[in-house]
Amino acid sequence: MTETKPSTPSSNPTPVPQPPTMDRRTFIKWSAVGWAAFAAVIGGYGTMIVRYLFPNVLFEPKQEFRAGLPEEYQVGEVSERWKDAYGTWIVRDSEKIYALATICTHLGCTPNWMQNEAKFKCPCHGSGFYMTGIHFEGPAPRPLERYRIFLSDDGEIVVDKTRKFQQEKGEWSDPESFVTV
Amino acid sequence: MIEEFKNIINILARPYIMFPAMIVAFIFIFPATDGLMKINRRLGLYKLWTNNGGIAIFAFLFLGFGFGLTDPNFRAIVTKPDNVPIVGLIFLVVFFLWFALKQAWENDEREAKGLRPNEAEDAKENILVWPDLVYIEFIAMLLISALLIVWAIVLKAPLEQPANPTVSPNPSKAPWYFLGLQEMLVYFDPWIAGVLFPTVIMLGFMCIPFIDNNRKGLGYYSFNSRKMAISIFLFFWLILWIFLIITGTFLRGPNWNFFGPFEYWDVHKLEALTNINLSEVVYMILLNQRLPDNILLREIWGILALLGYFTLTPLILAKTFLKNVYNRLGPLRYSIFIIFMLLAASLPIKMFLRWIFNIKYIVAIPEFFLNI
Amino acid sequence: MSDQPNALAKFLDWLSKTQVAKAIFRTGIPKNRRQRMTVMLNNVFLHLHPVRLPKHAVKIKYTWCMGGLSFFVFLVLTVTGILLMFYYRPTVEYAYGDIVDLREQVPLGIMREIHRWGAHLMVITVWLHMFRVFMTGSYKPPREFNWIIGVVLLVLTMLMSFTGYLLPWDQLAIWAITVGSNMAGATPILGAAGPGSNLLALGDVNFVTSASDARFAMLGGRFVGEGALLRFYVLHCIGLPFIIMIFMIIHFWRVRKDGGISGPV
Amino acid sequence: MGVDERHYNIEKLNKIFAIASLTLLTGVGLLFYNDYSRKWKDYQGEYQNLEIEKTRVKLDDENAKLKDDAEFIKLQEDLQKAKANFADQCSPAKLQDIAKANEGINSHSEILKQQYRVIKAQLDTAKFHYEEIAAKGHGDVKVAEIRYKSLEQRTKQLNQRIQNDDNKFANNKKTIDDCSQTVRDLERNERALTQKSTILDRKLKKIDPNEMSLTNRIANLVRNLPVIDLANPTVKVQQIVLKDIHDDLNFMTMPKVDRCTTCHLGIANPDYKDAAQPLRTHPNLELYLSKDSAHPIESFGCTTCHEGSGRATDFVTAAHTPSSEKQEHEWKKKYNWAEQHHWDKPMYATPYVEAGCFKCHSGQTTIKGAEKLNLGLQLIERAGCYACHSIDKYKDWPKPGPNLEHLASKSTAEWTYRWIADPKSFRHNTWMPSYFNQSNNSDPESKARSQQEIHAIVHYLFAESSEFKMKSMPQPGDATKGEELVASIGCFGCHNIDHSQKKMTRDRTMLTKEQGPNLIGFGTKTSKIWLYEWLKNPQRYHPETRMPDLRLTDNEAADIAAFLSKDTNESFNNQPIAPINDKIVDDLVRGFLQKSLSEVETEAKLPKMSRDQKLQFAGQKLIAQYGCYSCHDIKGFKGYKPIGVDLTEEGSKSTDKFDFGFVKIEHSKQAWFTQKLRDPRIFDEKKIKTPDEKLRMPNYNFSEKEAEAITTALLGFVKDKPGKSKPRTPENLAIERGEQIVREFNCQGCHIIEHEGGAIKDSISDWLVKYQGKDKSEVDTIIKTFSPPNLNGIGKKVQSQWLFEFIHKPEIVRPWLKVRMPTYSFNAAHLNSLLKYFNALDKEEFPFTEHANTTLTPTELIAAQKMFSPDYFDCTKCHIVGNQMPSGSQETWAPNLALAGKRLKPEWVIDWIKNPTAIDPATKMPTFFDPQNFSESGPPDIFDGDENEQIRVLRNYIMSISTLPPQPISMPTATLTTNPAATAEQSK
Repeated sequence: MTETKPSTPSSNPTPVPQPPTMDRRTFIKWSAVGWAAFAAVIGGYGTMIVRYLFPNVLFEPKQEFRAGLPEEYQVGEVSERWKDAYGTWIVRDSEKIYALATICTHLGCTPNWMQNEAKFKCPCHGSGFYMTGIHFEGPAPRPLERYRIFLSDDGEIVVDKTRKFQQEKGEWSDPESFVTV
Repeated sequence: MIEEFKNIINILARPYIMFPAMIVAFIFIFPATDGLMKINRRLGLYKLWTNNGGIAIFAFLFLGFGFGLTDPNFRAIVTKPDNVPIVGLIFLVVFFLWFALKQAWENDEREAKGLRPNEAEDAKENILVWPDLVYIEFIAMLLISALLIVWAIVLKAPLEQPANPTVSPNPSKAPWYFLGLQEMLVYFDPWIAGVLFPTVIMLGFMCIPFIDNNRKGLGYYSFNSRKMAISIFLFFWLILWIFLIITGTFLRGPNWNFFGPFEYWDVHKLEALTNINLSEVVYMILLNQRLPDNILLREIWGILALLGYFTLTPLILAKTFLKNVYNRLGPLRYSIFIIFMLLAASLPIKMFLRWIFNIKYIVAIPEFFLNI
Repeated sequence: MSDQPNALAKFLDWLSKTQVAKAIFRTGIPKNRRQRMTVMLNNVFLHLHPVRLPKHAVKIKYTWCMGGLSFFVFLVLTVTGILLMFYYRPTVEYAYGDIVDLREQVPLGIMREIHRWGAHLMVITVWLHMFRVFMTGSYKPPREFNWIIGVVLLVLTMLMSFTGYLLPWDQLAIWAITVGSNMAGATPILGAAGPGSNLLALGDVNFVTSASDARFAMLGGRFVGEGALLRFYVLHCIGLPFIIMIFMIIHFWRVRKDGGISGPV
Repeated sequence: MGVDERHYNIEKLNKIFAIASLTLLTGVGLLFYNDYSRKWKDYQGEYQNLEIEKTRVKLDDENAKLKDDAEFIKLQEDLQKAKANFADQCSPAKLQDIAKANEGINSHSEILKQQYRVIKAQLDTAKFHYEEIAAKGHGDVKVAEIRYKSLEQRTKQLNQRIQNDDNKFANNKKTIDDCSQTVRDLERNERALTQKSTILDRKLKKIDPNEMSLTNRIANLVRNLPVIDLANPTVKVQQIVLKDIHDDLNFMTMPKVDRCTTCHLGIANPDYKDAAQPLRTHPNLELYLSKDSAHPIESFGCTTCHEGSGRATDFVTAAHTPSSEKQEHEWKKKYNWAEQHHWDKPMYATPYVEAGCFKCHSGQTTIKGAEKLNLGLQLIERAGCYACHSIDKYKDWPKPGPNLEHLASKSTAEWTYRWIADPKSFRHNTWMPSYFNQSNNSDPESKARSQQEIHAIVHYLFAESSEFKMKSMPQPGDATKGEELVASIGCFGCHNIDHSQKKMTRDRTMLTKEQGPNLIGFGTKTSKIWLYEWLKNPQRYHPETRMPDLRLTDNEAADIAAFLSKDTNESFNNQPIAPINDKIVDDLVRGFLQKSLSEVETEAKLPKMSRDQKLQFAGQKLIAQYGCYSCHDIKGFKGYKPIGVDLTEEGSKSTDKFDFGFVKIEHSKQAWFTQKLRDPRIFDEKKIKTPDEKLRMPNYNFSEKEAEAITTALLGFVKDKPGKSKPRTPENLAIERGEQIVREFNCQGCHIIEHEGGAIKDSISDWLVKYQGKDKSEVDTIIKTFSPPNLNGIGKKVQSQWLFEFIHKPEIVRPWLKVRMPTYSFNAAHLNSLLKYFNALDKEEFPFTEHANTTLTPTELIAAQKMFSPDYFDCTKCHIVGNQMPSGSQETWAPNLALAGKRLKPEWVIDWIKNPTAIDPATKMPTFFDPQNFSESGPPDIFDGDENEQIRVLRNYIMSISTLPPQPISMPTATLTTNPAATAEQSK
């Protein structure tokens, strides 16, 4: 690699039988092009591997479901339509619609909605929650959790169970935790 | 009587008691400076690293465990198959700590007398590897194989219920060697405890040979000639690594609440979530007004504090406490060293802030998931 | 009776002189100094060692044998791991049942226990090895680079253990991995729940979501499921061992090239 | 060499290295391009553009509509007014002050709430601590209690303060709200009115680049670029994973995965009815794909019905099947289409798409909406394919052909010879298929052999025919009377008389008229006396026949026999019969003998046989060979297995299992089936075969349409059963069984059941015109009165016990009807199935046990009689009561009310009186109670005009009318067996 060093020609007085073809600049050019291309190839491989790690389709069970139009829910109603299929209550109050998880925050049982008493009552240990999900009796340590809810392009309610909002963390004011109607 | 005693232990084991106590003890047991060394000498703590000291340490350990095993709660946690390695780890770490320091203090004494370390005496003589080394290695393999087999026979590998993504056990714990990180999650957001700190730990470890420019103590056990390096290392290794793992494994129960070693893991146990952010302290408690809407204005105090911590402290330290260190390391090494130190120190600092002032976050910008 | 050892010795002697034995073991039974030296040089496994060592380096007191044991436990894990692969299918449907079968009916299914406890043991021995290396100041020049390799190996060891933790596909496994992988989701910028993730967005289009962040790449899904199980399996059985092996080779090579085991100058 | 110890010129190497690197880089680039460029992405782009266009059009429409909407215009005016009012009434300055005050309260209470949270948390902990200490008894309970109590106190105080704040806040807010109430109400109304347009607008903003901000526009371009599309692309593979429907992977199954919607994006979107494929909407969204349909796409996917490779994202690998050769050429050109040899379930081609219904709906007799498949199945039933080819669905069905055990008493050997040789020449539309003179046996040699084969078969049939005793007729019979009887009593429910030689494609209604044979040529075929005996009791001659007993008197039977036997077929009678050729007969016999004997034995045995013996022997073998016994009962063939291939899973057979011979057709199942049905012997073409190796399937002369329908059904006979269409409840099973009986006995030939059938109406109107002198237009209005009753809703209407007895032994409900309900040879199981069926259809309890109380008090009786009388509703004007015929004309007559008590369900009578047109829109029954104005509709002078009471009493009265002496019903063979308690009660 002596040729690459700029000092070589002068420091080497004995004439070396060199092919007189390329001057230094073309040489550097070729080598630079080569290495640049090689670096690009390596970068391409890396990109390939990164892209490969992200599958195009997922086989995961659906965490998101469409819950119909907001008009399908009455004000003051706790809808049990999606309780069995998706573990979600959809509640509409005078201002907004929100989705409550049907998991008691005590030991994870499924509470029941008592229409007459207007409360959720957990059959396991008697925890009680208001329609808002706030706990008021029994051993439950915190309010029920709410799921992310939003309106789709065509105006339907979509509930996304991958994101939860906890009241005690002040997350219920998050605009994704309810839909205004 | 015994119940009272257990109760006291439970209380003593609480992080805000145990942790400071350990730090204080640590400072004297592993003196980092000559001054501390003198105190150590005066207290006779160095005697821990003699045969008698070893016996005392192990007697204490065994007695402690022996007593603990009479308690059902302690027994339940300690004998859980996946926790057994950690019990082993405690004994092994204590043993090897003692073993290393015993040799180190012996060498230090020889050095004080102007002698070369024991290893150097040995190294005068060369030995053919066949059969001596090969043979003991072979024997070690056999013993370790035997150990594994016996272990495998005695303890079944744990297998719980089939995976259920909808029912999370309480508490959900990471594998035990990551419990130190999980314990940090109590005080830091995941991006710090789970991403930043591991990265920093890794980089910090890799930097050790380049920061520590003390040429002494290569190839033999020693303490005195590199007490600063060893003390810092042991602080990380023993307190921030092993001790946090032990806490995470044995002392964290449902809802990640703290439970003393003799305490029943009651799911209903409540711990007051009274933590508040620095901004809330400043505005709501001190200034008695609402939080400003502007994020920058709201968090300016925390940001200033952080900036101060990472810029002013190194400067002040370089002029005061760590003058010698600065002189020895030079500016570049010192900067790297001090950044790692400050990052590391932020954990105990944050702990104390939490325990004393109920501080949750210094800077809290949930809008960008940025909480410090 | 007194003839017997003689006869045995004679037999061994004869055996070591047969063409087959000589073809395999170039040195013969190492009896003299030269042979004791050549046996170390000629055997591919033994040549990891030098021929001669200063006395302190042979002493357990100095080395604690932790490095060697880590390597040995790694070999045990490799062997038991390969055997376990014969009975284990990394799918959500089969994984748990296969583990139960290892416990219930597979001949010598205790292999799983050895593998699991071996894994724990390896983490411990690696840590103690690091502890010893630090205490003897062995990271100091000229061994800085090997210390770095060592740190990498330590991390890889824990990653091996972490990826293996998921495979039984029980509650312990998925929740431990869930807790562990949630941290990856908090990676700054690249994790959906990490600070600055909403900076990688253009207008209303968010590029870092729970289906396109660091955690997702690790799990192959938005939560610990089918994709994660397979990915962890592949990493555990092929990917990480491959990498760890390369680093181990460098590690051992550098031990020798950096002047053998450390000792007082 | 040289000082540098080098061989190569480094500069040259650098150059080569650069070239190599660049080559590799190009390769990597190509790799990315290859991965990225997919046809489906183009379709998705197309779809997105169309969506933008369509959404914009919709939005414009909606906005235009709003502009012209009077309500909306008024609302906006109101709103403006209200806003102006608001400014006037509620001095905004004052409101601003209040709002400001509220802000102050808010910040105050926020601090309080912060404190509250802290203290509440402490309280909870203290409470737990106190509980724990109190329970365990160690630690200082007192201290804990005091701490708990004091915290509680503080919490309460804080709470008080917060509530004070909240109240103040709420009051202030109310002041503001009250003022702006009208404005807010109006605004809400406005939102409701503009909601549609708002949604459309929002959608448009999301998809239309012209409506987007610049960054969004860039983002929309960037997100679909290679590699970056890992994050959040709009163009992506769509898939439906079906947890409950599994693909069979040989010995195991996997949930189905369908990616068809990756290209067929508009499939469930009603806006794409006219779009070009692949974006076009699926037809009939009410039945398919939409969420509320019977087949929502989320739970059925696509390939469950259509087949094909669901995981494919490419036109060719999806295994699309062209529906014609033209299309195939087109596809080859356009998509490079090729048959997928390694995918066993290609998509059903469009003409056969209904085949996919069968795998789930196999239990049903008719599958609503699948007309072609229904026709195919009905043709299979009528043609009796199941007799030679066993098909699971039809395993209980009777043999399709008549009994031949007493053939000699019915026909002559000559007639039988001519009939077998060419049945179509006797009856052009007969279901007896042709065996001879077909494509593989019409060469002279085969023809000569065929003639002798027929001789042998006929010989066997007549030799084995046993005696059938026939009495003499009471009178020779009057053909004219017979003709009228045939036209009036209902023969045309199952038969027709059709002399036209027209070849036509049968539809499903026509098939109900071909339940029995075309009634022509009987004079040639059989004797009058045989006809008489047959009509009197069909089961005596053919025990398994489905021909019912019409309860004909001797005279009636004689008249009909006379009428039928008048019709002869002279040209058929003139067909020559070839003489018996001993040489060929010998060959025949020799051939059969050699199958079990050696040549020497054969030659020894043959001369010993007489001609009759030879014919008898050959006949027996030939009947076995052609499988005549499959359709006909023939002596000596009991227990013989059907000769054809099992068709139960024919649709799942792979194409390579079909022998296409030398016939040049497309190698697909549907092509083979169609060809086989057109000409069953075609695949013998150009093959060298001995007579007994030849294909034997006879020719039914199916039309193209019929062949296609049967092919559809055959393609649907598949192995995989993804699930049953309906849950296997007893009710659904009863419906399936009932439908099957209804089909087997052709009930829908006369009655309308499940809104289908009743084709007899046409022949009845012919009868009305011809014999009753009505004119055509008149007939249309009265035809319903003279047709068999519509049985929709019968389960609700009549009592099961009565229905049971009625079907078993019909009694006269509508005396003016000429058409008769025949007596079928149903057994108890049949009857019970039918009753369960009718009840299940109407979701009625079965067996019906609960009876409403129908007793009447004396006052009620008087009231009821009043209403019944001509003064009020005049029931007897139309209704027969006992033996008393109505006063009105026959066209208006209605059923016998004396039967109501045991015939009708009391609840139904109430519904019926209340609003008869709701039950039967075409009824003649007047609506006495106007449903629009029900509470005013009844006579005011009875029960103070309480309509419900009136109806109830009238019902009770009707249920109690009985002028007929109670008739003992004899049920020797059949009783209701489903409910022993009910049976026991009856027998009392």
